[in-house]
Amino acid sequence: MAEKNSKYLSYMREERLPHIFCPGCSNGSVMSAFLEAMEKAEMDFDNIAMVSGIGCSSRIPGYIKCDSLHTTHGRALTFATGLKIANKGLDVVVFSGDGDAASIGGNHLIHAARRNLDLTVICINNNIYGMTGGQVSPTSPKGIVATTAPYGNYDTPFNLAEVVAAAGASYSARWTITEMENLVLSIKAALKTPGFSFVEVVSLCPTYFGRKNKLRTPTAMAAVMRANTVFKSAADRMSEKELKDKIVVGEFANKHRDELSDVLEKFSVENSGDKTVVNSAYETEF
Amino acid sequence: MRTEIRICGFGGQGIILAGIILGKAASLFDGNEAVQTQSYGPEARGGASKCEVVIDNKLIEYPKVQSLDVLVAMSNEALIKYIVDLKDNGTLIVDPGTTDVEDVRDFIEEHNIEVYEAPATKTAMEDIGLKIVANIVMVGVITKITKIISKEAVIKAVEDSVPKGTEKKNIQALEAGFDLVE
Amino acid sequence: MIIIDEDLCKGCHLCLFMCYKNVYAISSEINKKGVQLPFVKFEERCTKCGTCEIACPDQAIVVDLPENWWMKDDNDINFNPNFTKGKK
Amino acid sequence: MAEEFFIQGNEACAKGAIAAGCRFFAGYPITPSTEIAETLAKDLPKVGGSFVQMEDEIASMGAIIGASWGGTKAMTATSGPGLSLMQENIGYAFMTETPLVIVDVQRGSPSTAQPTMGAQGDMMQARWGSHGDYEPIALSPSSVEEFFYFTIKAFNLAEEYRVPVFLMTDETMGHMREKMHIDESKINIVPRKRPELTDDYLPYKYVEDGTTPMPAFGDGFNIHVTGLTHDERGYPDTNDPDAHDRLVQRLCNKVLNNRDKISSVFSQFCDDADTIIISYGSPTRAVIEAVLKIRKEGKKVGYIKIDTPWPFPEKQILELTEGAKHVIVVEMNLGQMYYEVDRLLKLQTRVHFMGKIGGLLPTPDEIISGIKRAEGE
Repeated sequence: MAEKNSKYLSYMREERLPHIFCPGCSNGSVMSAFLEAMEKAEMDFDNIAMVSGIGCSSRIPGYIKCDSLHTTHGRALTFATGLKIANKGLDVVVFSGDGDAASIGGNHLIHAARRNLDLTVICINNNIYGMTGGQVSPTSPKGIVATTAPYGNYDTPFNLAEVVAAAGASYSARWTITEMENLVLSIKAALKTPGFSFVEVVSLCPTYFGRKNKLRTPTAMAAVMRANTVFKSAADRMSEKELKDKIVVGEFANKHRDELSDVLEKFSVENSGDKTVVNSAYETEF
Repeated sequence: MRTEIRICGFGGQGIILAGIILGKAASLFDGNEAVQTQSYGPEARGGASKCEVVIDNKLIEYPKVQSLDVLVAMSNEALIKYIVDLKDNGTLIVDPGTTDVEDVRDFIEEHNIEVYEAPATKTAMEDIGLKIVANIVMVGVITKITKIISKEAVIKAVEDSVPKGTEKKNIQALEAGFDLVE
Repeated sequence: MIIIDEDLCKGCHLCLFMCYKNVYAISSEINKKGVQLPFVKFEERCTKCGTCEIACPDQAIVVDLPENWWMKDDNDINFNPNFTKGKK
Repeated sequence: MAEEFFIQGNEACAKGAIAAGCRFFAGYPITPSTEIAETLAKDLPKVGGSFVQMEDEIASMGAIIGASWGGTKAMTATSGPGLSLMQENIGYAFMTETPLVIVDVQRGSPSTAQPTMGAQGDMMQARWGSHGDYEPIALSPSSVEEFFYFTIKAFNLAEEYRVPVFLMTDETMGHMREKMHIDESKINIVPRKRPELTDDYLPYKYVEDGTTPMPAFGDGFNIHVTGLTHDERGYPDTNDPDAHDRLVQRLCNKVLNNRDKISSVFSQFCDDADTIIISYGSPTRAVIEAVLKIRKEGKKVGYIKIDTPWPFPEKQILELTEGAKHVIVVEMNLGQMYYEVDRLLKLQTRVHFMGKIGGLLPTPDEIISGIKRAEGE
């Protein structure tokens, strides 16, 4: 006999539900996928700290019953860097949107990947600014209509997963929300990877992306997304022309590199022995 | 008694370290007070750089130079640029190998400046075999001429300030500086 | 056994889209929130893969006992390209 | 145990931070504050702490807020241009009541201006730099030794009131070397208060004096920290006007209600003085020299050194200047704290302004002629 309530609700701040996301918004799906992946990776939920910036997706940590830091626009990764280094034992997960991670926080994203600090970043890429009402984002595909691109977007979008892989992250992958099973397994892999791991989830914003671009329902959007999805192994054999408007999914990086908090700990141990600084602010003697 | 010293020269001569040694000797090892300030930025390297030390036996309030008692010049450009603040009857110490006092002869005569010539760079190269210790030779010269810091203090300050393993060479340079002037 | 929480459902119908076996259908009635709720029409087709449970953005679906291969404890990550084709 | 050093102001600040329990520093190189980062990069690993050089000042500020919530005392150091970049996150730190220390070694401004020269042009940036209403605490040292002790004091105030604390100093102080005498018995460290996890635990509980103990991430409090207007549980509550009013008033009042306890001044010769000079930071050194000199001429001049520009020590200044006919504000800008003094004293005393920009300290002689000019008017 099944429980009446979804098992995911037990990880959530139930008193705050239903959440503010529009019907069909993928943020909720990614939240469930994360929780499922966390269970699969056998993570200690009490040990998870979440950090987010500003935007729809950045509200996710507010619904999950763990320590959560809802920060300023684009800066989530900087806060996460401080948090993780101050307490290496925490499993720090960053939820971010495409505007947050790629636009205002683009510099922080590549530098966090370069440092390779053990963070798990889940970037919900809905190709649009949702919270401010549907403006183009740095990942908006060419030609789409948005409130600040009334004649169609003329900019070339960022390929986030590849940017992060090139910047040196240990793990980088992209999935769409129609790839739920792969997404869960990928987040699980990201959580288990020591080092900077990045999962880009191409997702749905039916309210601002869909309505402007003649995809009136979440299911219509999802159907187009599924039709345009190409596996990386297949994409590698396709021409640039064939790949136009396609979403390439798969893993872009999965390698082992030195992790920053380990390196810092090594310095500290070499210079000071076993002095721990976890929660040192509460101490009077050093 | 408040004494204000300015050491100036070309970037890379170790002007700043010389000032720090004087300040350390006076404050930590002689028990007086000292404040050291310096010029920062582009001119600290490659241009005329300066370092100023104020030494007093009582608490120093104003940290900067007001009327210079001693000017130590290790490059001609710096000598011309910085001599203007030297007070009447002040002391000028120059390295004749790198400066030309004739360029400031008018100022020296007008203000009745006492001039000492100490070939620090030459001494460093010939006696010690290391050009870079010219600044330490100059510290020895300054100690000897001005007598505002004690020999013991300056030796301790040099040992405390120079990189580990170079103490012996630097003390040699300092001693050479003591012997350079009467 | 599939349960849909009517209080949490916002009526996006992604469950219909995500379900590989077309278990769901849309109700013709509109509830108090103005939502056309999905309902389980062909429960016998359900393979208990749990995809709808995860995909539901509003945590409104509960499916008991996961049975599909990918829900099992399996540490080898082997992404399945066939998912992209959609098993209808 | 007492120790003596002959070191730079910036190095003294780094030593003070370590003595105060700072175990995390994130920064970005900027003249004239860089020696603080350099010293801490070397010294923090020796006490088990961490130093990270971030990609910019925005990131540095974010990282120290994160580290503070991670349960360590954290600090950053910068100069004017960097402080401008940090402002958004400084506002976040006020809103989320995050204790941390920001050192601003001021330089000639606006813009890039004079990286290697001293100035006091950021005083209002520390006060009003971020958006919205908040009450900062700022300390201004005027000697290398004070720089050390004020850094410790800054950490203590930050922990006690759960606010970011500014250390407003300048190039002169940062790069000046002088004797520093440290007496360990004089060092007092305020640790962070640990909250108790009860069933009705509220991380942002409304309390009269405004400060609730701060939990650390990972301690099981499941706290949500947000820069949005939040209720006592920490959850966003952005549409309730009363919730916002209550929150922001409390954040301001926790400093304002303790203003007399936090703020401090040092003064001399004010009892009989006709003229009182008010200054803070490095120009104080010239002021004291000038006052000592002019008093020998028989003139009744006193001085007040403001140790805490923010919150502005209103009570102390009002009391000390009661009998004075002239008050002169000396600072290295074109008038910032002057307006604050003028606002406070204009009904009872004539307030004069003596500012100097260009990077050099005002000289004692300039101040003496300033006093004579003011008294002659």
